[in-house]
Amino acid sequence: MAVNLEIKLGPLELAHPIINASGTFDVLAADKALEEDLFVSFPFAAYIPKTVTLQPRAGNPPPRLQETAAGLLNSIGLANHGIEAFITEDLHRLESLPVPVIASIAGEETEDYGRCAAMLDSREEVAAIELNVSCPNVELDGRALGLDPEKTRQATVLARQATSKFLIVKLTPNVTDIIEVAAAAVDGGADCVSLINTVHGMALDRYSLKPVLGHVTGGLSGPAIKPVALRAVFLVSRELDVPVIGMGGVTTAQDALEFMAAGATAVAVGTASFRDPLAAAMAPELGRLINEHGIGSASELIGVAH
Amino acid sequence: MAVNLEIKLGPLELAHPIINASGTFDVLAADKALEEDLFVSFPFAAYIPKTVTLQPRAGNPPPRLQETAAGLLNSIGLANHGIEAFITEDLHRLESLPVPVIASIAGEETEDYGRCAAMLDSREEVAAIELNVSCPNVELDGRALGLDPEKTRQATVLARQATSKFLIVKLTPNVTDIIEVAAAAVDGGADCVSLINTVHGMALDRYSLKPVLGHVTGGLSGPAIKPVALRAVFLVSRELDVPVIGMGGVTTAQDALEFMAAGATAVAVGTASFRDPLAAAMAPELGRLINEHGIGSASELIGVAH
Amino acid sequence: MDAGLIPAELLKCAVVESRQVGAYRLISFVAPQIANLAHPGQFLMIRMSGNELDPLLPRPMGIHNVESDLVTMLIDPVGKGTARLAAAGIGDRVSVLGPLGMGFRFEGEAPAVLVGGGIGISPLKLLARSLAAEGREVRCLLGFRTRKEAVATELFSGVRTDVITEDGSVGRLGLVSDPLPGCLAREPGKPTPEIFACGPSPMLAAVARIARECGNAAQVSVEAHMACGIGSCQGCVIRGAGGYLRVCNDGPVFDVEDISWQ
Amino acid sequence: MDAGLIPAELLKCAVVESRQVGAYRLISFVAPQIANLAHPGQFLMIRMSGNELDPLLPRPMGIHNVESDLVTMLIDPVGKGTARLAAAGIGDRVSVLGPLGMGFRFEGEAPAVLVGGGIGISPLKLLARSLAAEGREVRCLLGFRTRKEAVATELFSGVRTDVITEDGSVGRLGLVSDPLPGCLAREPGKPTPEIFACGPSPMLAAVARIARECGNAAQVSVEAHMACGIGSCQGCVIRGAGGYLRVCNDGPVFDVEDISWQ
Ligand SMILES: Cc1cc2nc3c(=O)[nH]c(=O)nc-3n(C[C@H](O)[C@H](O)[C@H](O)COP(=O)(O)OP(=O)(O)OC[C@H]3O[C@@H](n4cnc5c(N)ncnc54)[C@H](O)[C@@H]3O)c2cc1C
Ligand SMILES: Cc1cc2nc3c(=O)[nH]c(=O)nc-3n(C[C@H](O)[C@H](O)[C@H](O)COP(=O)(O)OP(=O)(O)OC[C@H]3O[C@@H](n4cnc5c(N)ncnc54)[C@H](O)[C@@H]3O)c2cc1C
Ligand SMILES: Cc1cc2nc3c(=O)[nH]c(=O)nc-3n(C[C@H](O)[C@H](O)[C@H](O)COP(=O)(O)O)c2cc1C
Ligand SMILES: Cc1cc2nc3c(=O)[nH]c(=O)nc-3n(C[C@H](O)[C@H](O)[C@H](O)COP(=O)(O)O)c2cc1C
Ligand code: FES
Ligand code: FES
Repeated sequence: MAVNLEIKLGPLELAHPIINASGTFDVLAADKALEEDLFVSFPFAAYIPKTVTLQPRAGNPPPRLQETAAGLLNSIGLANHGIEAFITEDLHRLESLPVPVIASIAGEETEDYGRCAAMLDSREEVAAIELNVSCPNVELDGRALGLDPEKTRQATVLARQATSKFLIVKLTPNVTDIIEVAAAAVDGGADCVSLINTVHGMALDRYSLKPVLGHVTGGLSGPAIKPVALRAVFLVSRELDVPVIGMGGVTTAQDALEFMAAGATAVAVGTASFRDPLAAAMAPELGRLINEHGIGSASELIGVAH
Repeated sequence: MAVNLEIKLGPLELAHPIINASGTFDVLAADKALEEDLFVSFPFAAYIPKTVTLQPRAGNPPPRLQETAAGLLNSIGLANHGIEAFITEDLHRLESLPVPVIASIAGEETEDYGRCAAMLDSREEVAAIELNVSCPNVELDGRALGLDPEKTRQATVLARQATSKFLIVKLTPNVTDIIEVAAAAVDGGADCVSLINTVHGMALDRYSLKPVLGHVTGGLSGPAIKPVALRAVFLVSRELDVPVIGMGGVTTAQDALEFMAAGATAVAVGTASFRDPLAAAMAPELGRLINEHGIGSASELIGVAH
Repeated sequence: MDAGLIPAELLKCAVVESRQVGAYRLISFVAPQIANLAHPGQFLMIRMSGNELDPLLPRPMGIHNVESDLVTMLIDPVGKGTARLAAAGIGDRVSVLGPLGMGFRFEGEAPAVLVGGGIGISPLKLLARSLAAEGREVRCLLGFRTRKEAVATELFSGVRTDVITEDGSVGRLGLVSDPLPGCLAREPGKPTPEIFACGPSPMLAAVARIARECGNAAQVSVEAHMACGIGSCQGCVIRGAGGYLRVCNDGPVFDVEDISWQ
Repeated sequence: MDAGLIPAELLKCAVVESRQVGAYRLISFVAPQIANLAHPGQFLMIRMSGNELDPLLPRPMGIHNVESDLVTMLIDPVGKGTARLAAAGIGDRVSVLGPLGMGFRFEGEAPAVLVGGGIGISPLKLLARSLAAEGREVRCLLGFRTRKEAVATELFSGVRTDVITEDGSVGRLGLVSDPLPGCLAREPGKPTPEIFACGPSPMLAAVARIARECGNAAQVSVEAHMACGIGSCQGCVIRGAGGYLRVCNDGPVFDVEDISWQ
């Protein structure tokens, strides 16, 4: 029995629930390095490029990566060539992707979100906008806008005023009460929340005993944080009425199954793509598992754990 | 060259920096099951029994444990036979331990901390008191007193008034700003902070797709959370003037080395004891590593990463 | 068997035998101390030696058999931890703590009816041997899902066994508890038979019900997720008649009356 | 070698050779596509196949050699990831992505001076072979800490090699960069020698300085922590003359002038 894997994420109709996590898969770079025709056989049901900001950012000093137990610490620091270059250079190349493109934007202050959203509002290549209010690698102490419910609300309000596109707000788990922050985003006009960005962490260099990352602290991703992410998805999706995009350590189709059961409408794969570039192609296996559980379709799976 | 491993934790003189994490090693049970004479060759430099509360607690419904990637989720729920039984039954059995005993107490409201501390103040077997304001498994949504800086301060003040013993406050990492909570504890009279208790998390049962833990959510421990713990120890010890007890995923002597470099005066071993009951005995190897790094003593290692 | 008399050791033991027995994997390793001390129904906490952190914790494993220096376990690879153990090759090392827990208690001379379901048959081998050595009459009911699991019956050669499979592919069709009532009647001149069971929870619940109805004493070995295996963490509890019981320390073998069955 | 022409594959390949070479481990696996496409200086992202999550990510590994269907790598087990790979036995499977990155570029006919430090000698074998096949004069300076590492010199039989060890236990005493200036003079009738180097950062910095001072062109293969290996994550950057460079995609081989050396 074939399971219907299609899901609706607001106005977006996705062929299946598996998308990529921003910053972990660059289709333009991967297409070049892998010489598979990724533009023809694209594994994800939507594509989220790396977060862009008003001004280009060089990113943080290296080292930027450190593996930890079943996890990865990164301090990339939103390295990107700026929203203008994104619009003029990248967007038309992404146009030929067979899936919707969700642009991810971030700012240093709430106003930046409005400005960036305004710049994208007229772009037809952009199916939806994700506000990344949760990157822990911009300020030295890992402070992101999204740590503060009120600032999260404001950034969302400003973006909402600037665009009618489907608006996703991507939240950080590094808060005392993630439901409160999620509610603030929805109150500000978010159509959807994305959970979770990386968890605050740090590692020392084995030899020097100094912080290994050039930025001192970083964000933890990968299987290690799956329990943290699953809890956030479960609690927020139970409490709020908007769809949730779940992510954090999703490595196998079984993980995706569990995130959807916990309440996610779509599931993003991040660090697992580094482990195995084919992890992206987990949708058929997800279908098999859904079937095995006697569930009729992907959309019926959403929230069965509640 | 032999490295001096002795450290001072306030008035406590410890033979080395390795102690156990509350709730993960029960010397009375282990002594019975293992029939090693743990009272003679005790591996830790101090002993912290499981947290006790004013009233006995049966704990949460099973299942209470679930392994995750390089981590362990638990929802024990402070199962204990109450502070009275602890005093009348356990304490005199612990008297013959060759190391200081640090009693761990918790309460449902701030006043409980004062009451429990008062009951322990006159007990000579108790060298220090740890206030566990951070157990995520008492309330259904994981809300602990320690999520709120002001309640943390209050609980500490009340305990401080009730006892002159060395007072440790054990904090939760599940807050937006752990420095703020640590500062509140110190402001309330804490002599020392313990970092970190478990990280909020959750898992689903692979087959039923329902929450696997009887308590729905739980606390994540083990190597998976080491980066989270190391960051907390680094930031808090850099900011505050009290000694820090570091824990969270410490599995090897190398981990202990890094926690001390990050700023911990003592290091507690928790989940690793389940993996390997001999993990406790890492002090000699720690000495070797300290020596290899050309550092003269354990106390000189503290905070070298700052 | 006083808990205070259960020594334990944390050993890195070399695997010397690793073979498939139908759906299960049989693995033996050298561990003289454990072999010497093991009592039927006790268990080990066991993992592959090495510093990789996934799987993180040891898994509880029953002791299938001991033979001079060798300890044998029988593994049903249901998840990552058991699959990793089942993949152990000759010469690999396992870290083992044990023997742990309260095993089966046997006093008196009653005929013994051993009931095993699936991988729950594992500890019954050593139990059957020990009971027989004490001169007791032993009869095994071994239940499996299919022919593939039932291959493990071969491990019970020399013991009187009845095989029951859920699909009828070998032996009798049905559940292992089906023929149990027929084995419980007291024979003239003998004490009332006693039941020793290990298997999945629904099977144990059925055994408990039958034991109560037929008036036989019964001990069951139960499962729980474990972390420490030595009573330290309070993680492995089940509901007992008078509150929570720790499977690792108070069990894993319990008298049926001590457990809350609803 | 245009990046657009670097195909890659994610393969589960069987290990067919695993042996110790002094301090290092030499491991070969069957990977016809990679063997066919590999260019000297390119690398692989490689890990043990299997679903254990620690180590989590593949590790970047240079291609030491290719021989018909076989790809060989040389591993210095410095940490958990490399130790796990070094422990691979015959028949084990590795997951491999590659060949990746921009390898050594070679045009012209200049004599080639290859400088390798420690495990950095690994990619020089295939490079030496390829240069020789193009008719270029090849000379290798191989530097090691001690005799134990220097055993790997045996992998360069047939190539003109000078061995330098830091403790003088084999070959010349000192650093591999010490004899380098003496190899760089232009000989009559030949182009100025070109340097190709791989090794630890301080060695590469010394090579860069010497190349500048002596006026020779030099390419160096550098290291960085990697996650994706394909330019996706921006994690592997080093400081370049004009901003950050991705080691995996812009390198790992760079002209010395493109890198910021302070
Ligand atoms: C006293 C005792 C004796 C046992 N003897 C044997 C034996 O002889 N042979 C054998 O094959 N199995 C035995 N088991 C069961 C075995 O311990 C579990 O199958 C194993 O722990 C599952 O781990 P996993 O990683 O393979 O599976 P997981 O992927 O973790 O889970 C698979 C299934 O096992 C259950 N499980 C997970 N963790 C545990 C845990 N720590 N303890 C118990 N169940 C768990 C899960 O709920 C799930 O249903 C015994 C269990 C106990 C308590
Ligand atoms: C292009 C390239 C080619 C390489 N070729 C070889 C080779 O042929 N043979 C070989 O033995 N090694 C090679 N290395 C180095 C090898 O990748 C690292 O030693 C390995 O990743 C360390 O992992 P670990 O888990 O063993 O060590 P860890 O315990 O993680 O760390 C040990 C040391 O390795 C460094 N390190 C950690 N992670 C990485 C990473 N992802 N990338 C680079 N360094 C890291 C650490 O800073 C530390 O100094 C190469 C590296 C690169 C970038
Ligand atoms: C190297 C790296 C770069 C990332 N960059 C971004 C980013 O630019 N924008 C963003 O919203 N999230 C970014 N993230 C976070 C991921 O999108 C994702 O939320 C997080 O990694 C958890 O998912 P995972 O465990 O599957 O990786 C990044 C994560 C990693 C590991
Ligand atoms: C099973 C279990 C029970 C615990 N019980 C307590 C407790 O009673 N009191 C307490 O302060 N912390 C308790 N903790 C938290 C640990 O003391 C420790 O802070 C945490 O597990 C992180 O350290 P680890 O990663 O080394 O385990 C418990 C942890 C576990 C895993
Ligand atoms: S497993 Fe820890 S108390 Fe039983
Ligand atoms: S490793 Fe990801 S960009 Fe180089």
